[in-house]
Order: sequence, then C-alpha cells, then structure tokens
Amino acid sequence: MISDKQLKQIVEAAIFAAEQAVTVDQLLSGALANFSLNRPRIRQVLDQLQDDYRERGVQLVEVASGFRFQTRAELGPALANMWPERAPRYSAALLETLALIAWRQPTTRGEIEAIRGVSVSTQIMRTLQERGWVKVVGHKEVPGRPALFATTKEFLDYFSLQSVADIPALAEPPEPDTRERDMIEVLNSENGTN
Amino acid sequence: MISDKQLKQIVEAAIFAAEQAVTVDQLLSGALANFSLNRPRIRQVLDQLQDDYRERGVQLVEVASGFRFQTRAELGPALANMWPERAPRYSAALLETLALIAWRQPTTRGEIEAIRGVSVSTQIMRTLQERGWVKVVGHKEVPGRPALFATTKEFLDYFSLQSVADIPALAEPPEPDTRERDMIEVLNSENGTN
Amino acid sequence: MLEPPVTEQHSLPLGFVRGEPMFDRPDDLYIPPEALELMLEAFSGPMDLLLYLIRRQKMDILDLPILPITKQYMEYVELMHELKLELAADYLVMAAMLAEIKSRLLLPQLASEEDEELDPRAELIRRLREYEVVREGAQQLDHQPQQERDFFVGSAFTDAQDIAAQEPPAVTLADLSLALARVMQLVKAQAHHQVMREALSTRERMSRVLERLSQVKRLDFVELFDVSEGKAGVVVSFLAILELNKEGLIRLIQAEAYSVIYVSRYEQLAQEETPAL
Repeated sequence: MISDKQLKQIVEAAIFAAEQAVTVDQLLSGALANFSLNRPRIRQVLDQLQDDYRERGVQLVEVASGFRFQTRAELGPALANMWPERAPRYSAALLETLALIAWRQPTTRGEIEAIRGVSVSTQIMRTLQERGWVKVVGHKEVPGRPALFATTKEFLDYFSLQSVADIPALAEPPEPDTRERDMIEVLNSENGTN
Repeated sequence: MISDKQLKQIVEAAIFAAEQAVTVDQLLSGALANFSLNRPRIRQVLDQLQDDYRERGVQLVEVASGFRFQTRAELGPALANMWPERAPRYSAALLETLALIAWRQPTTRGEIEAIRGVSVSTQIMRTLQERGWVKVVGHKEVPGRPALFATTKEFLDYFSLQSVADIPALAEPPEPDTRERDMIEVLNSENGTN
Repeated sequence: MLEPPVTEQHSLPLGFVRGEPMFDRPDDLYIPPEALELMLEAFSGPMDLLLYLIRRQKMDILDLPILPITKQYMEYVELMHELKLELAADYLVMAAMLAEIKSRLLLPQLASEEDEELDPRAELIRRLREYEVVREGAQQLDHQPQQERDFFVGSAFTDAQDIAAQEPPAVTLADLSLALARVMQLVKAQAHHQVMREALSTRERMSRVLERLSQVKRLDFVELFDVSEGKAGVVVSFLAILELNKEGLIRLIQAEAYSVIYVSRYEQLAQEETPAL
C-alpha cells in the first residue's frame, strides 16, 4: 500500500523530473509501476497537486501531451530577463501559415499559398518543421504527390493548447466543399492533433 | 515595489525554469533586475521556499553552484522506473571473469588473474556477486586463505542452462592433442584412480 | 480614399519611422518611402492588404465593393512597383484577378443576376473569408501563452536516471560464450592448464560439494552421490571429490577399514584442531 502523501510526492517528483509532459498512463507504468493504482486515483492526486500549486510560481498544467509544471504566465517578462536569448518572436507570415495548417490539416503547400495569396517561403516551412510544430503526414494523390502537412502535439504544448479547437477562430472546421477530403490519402494516420 | 508573494513566485519560477543551479546574484541581475532588492531579502525568500517544499516530492537545495530543485532522495528507485532502458553493457573484462569462474570453479581471484594476465578489479567481483551469479563457496587453505568463487544456480537459470557444460563455446571439443594431454592430467591426478 | 483610419484593429504600432511609432498605414497622399516600405512589410500578403482595404471601408466582405477596392489596391501596388519591393509579384497576381472581376462586373448583366454562383466576386469572397479565419487564428495564436516568451517549463534535478542506469545490464548466452572462447584461447596459449569439456561439469560439481560442506560440518561420503543422475553423474561427483581432495579443499576421513568415510572441509577440520581463541 502507498499513502496519499507518498503517492503525491512520487507523482509530483516524476512530473518535475521528466523531460517531457507526462501522461497518467506513463505514471502508472513508470514511477507507480510497483503499486496497484487506478486512473481515477491518479487523477485525484493530480487535482490536488494543481490546487497546491495554484498560487505558486510554477503551476501544474495539462497540455496536449500530458501534465507538466510551467511557470505562471504573468511572470514571463521577469523571467525573460534571465534568458534574453531564449525568447523568439514569430512573424505574422509564420503564424498565419501555422494557423492555416492547424485549421485545414492535412494540407499541402499549394493550398496554403492559394489561401494566403503569397508563396510560402521555404524558410518558414523549415522553421515550423525544425521546431517540431508541423510534420509531413502523407502525400496527396495528385500529380507531383505534394506533401501533406499537419500540426503536432509539440505545437499544442508550445502554445499551451490541448487541441486546435482551443483557438476560437479555428474551432469551426473549414467548409467541407473546399476540402476534397476523399482525394487525400493520409499515410500516417496518427498525427495526434485536434 | 514588489510584494513578498510576487517575489517568492519569481524566485521559485526562475529556479525551476533554469537548466542549471541559480545563484542569488543571477536572480538579482536577471529575473529581479527591475526591482531594487538586497541579498538578505533573497536569502529570506529562499529560506521560506525551502520550508514550503520540505514535505514535498521535490526540494530546494543549495549545491556548490547555487540553488536548484531536486527530487527527494527516497523517491529515486520509484522514479528510476520512468527511464527503463538505460542499462549499459557489461565490459569484456567482467564477462571473461564470469566465464573463467564458470569454467575453472571453484577458483580464486589469484587464479583468474594468472590466466587473464591482468588484475581483476574488486568492482567486477562485487558486481558478479551482487548480481547473484557468483558466490564464495569456501576458502583455499593457502596463505591468505583466498576465497573460492563458484557460479550459482541463479547464474544457470539466467542463461537457461542445466550446467556450465551447456555453454555453447564449451561444446567445441578442444584439439585432440590437448585433449589427450589433459585427459592424462586428470587421470593422473594423484591417487591413481581407474 | 481619405477615410479615417480604423485604429482599433491594430493596437500595437506597425513599426517605427525615425523613432515615431506608426499606429496605422498613412492615408496621406504623401507617404515617405521608408514608411511605405515598413507599411507593406506589415501586410503579410495581398490578401492581408485587401482585407485591410475592405475593413477601412467599413464594409462586409460579402458586399465586396470591388470598384473602389480595386482602385485603392492598384495605387498600393503601383507604389510597391516604384519601390521595387520583392513581394510585388504576388500582389500583381491579385491585381490581375481584381481587374478581371471588375471587367466582368462592368459587362451587361444577364437575367440570372440573383444567382450567387454567377457573381464573379464569389470566388474571391470565399477566399477572403477563409483568409480572415486564418488571420484571426494567427492573431489568437500569438495571444496564447507561448513557451519561452510567457512561460517556461519547470524541471527539477533528479538522480533517478543514475539509479535507472544501475539496473543490471542484460547479457546473452552468446556474450558469455564469446567471453569463454576468449579465455579458452588464452589458456591454450599458456598451455599448462587443461582445456577439457568434461572438466567443466566436474569443476561445477566441485563447487556444489564445497557449497554443501559449507553448511554442515561433515557428510557421509555416499551422501555426495545421487544415483538418479546415472552412471555419468556418479563419475562426475567422484572426480569432483578426488579433485577437491587433491587441491586440499576437503578432507576424507575413515576411522577404520570398511567404516564410513566422512567428508569435511579442510579448513573446518583445521579449526577444530586448533583451540578456539
């Protein structure tokens, strides 16, 4: 048996020590593998931890890929002074491309260009992929077999989102007639987004 | 002015977000650069934070290079399960020592060293015993009474062997001339059996 | 074309010209070239510019006022052309599209003018509405808390990985076999140790005998044999006992002829003979 206090300590430490966000399943099969616990009990502990940290400098947040501790958003400006080199700024063109892929995924570069009315720079596509926000999930079965892009869990995590639907403007799916879904063959069916 | 609560949040968040331990000076010139604060006040906040975390899964500790949060020592074994596939490989020296003990048992460390031509590290002997593959079955009645090492049943079980003679390399019969000579050596062994 | 600027749309300055913040695109006829350049950089493309012009008219996209919009759009594009801005090509494609729609609208209307399908503006309106979603989405994304700008992920130092590294490594029988082959080679080269397959089970049996003797003071010689092992097993045990005796690791004691032979560890006997300290 494990006491509530011990359980809370292990869950807390495991999330802090992990390099990525941690899911309930990862906790159950990892740090808690030697105890027989069920998911509701872990959820309860996570709720308690969220409460414990509500007023603190870091908070327990659930993002797309699991739970993680992150610093309070209001502290951003102060903390940015510690690491001025870390804070990147993204151009409107990059954010629009990203929003478009999130909304219409899976989508091709050609479709992005048609909607934005400008050619998409290779630099932007490279940045999006290097950051791990966008990846190729298949190819469209049309001449040239253009790559189909989709957003990733890392993208959602970076913007503290659990799903694309958390962005109000993008919550409504695009009109079906513009999508030609049937023409799209997604090779990699799990892209874990939405 | 900055409230105690805000100050504590910033210090806490800065230490959690940093990749390395953080010094008081780094806090003063970084996250707290916009406030005029002195070192004693920061020390006080750090003391409070240490208290806050005393019973938690992570703790605020001062190490040589500054302050950092680290997981409670007792939780190490549980947390280790979060990184399951970390095990390195054993060295050739360890495996050769093990093979020699299997083959020449019961044998002393001195005999192993004589055959391998190098000294056998204490670490290797300890590892083999901790693993339960090798144990001391007696002592040789010579000066120093060196321990006699032998392989165990656990060793055979681990490799699904009935006997050390089942180790594949041993199935290879030695070259005839050696075999003959060895045979004679065994048969001649003292009280002239057979 | 001198409408008041719609400043609510952009609360942040578009940029700075000679240190002065610019909150909106200038609508004056005279636009300093550096301001225009900045201004055009603030548009992410022709759709953005078009949307801006429509908004400035306070019009709905659905009522796309194609004539004035086309006129204003062309003025911007001409300015861009004069400044030889790089993006001009994309803007020219849009200009051609606007000109085409305009010319189609100027043609005499047919009977089915109610039919939206035939409105030459329909395709552009659809694209504008889609683009509006995307632009709005991008702005909302920008307002989301962003990692490394608004928040940082917290982590704590842990030694758990080192503990994980202490998990015993797996060894295969092949690894062991290879190691054995290496040491056998070594022994062969030294040539004064026996290299024998049979010796192996004998040596192993020696260990087991010693192990048993470590738990009891002495054993009846016959107890060291297990008949269920068959003849080969008995021979192995016998050889093991002889070898142990030869190496001085055990002692065989028989009080008188034909009496029970006892086997004990050499050291234990030695201890018995010496008075305890």
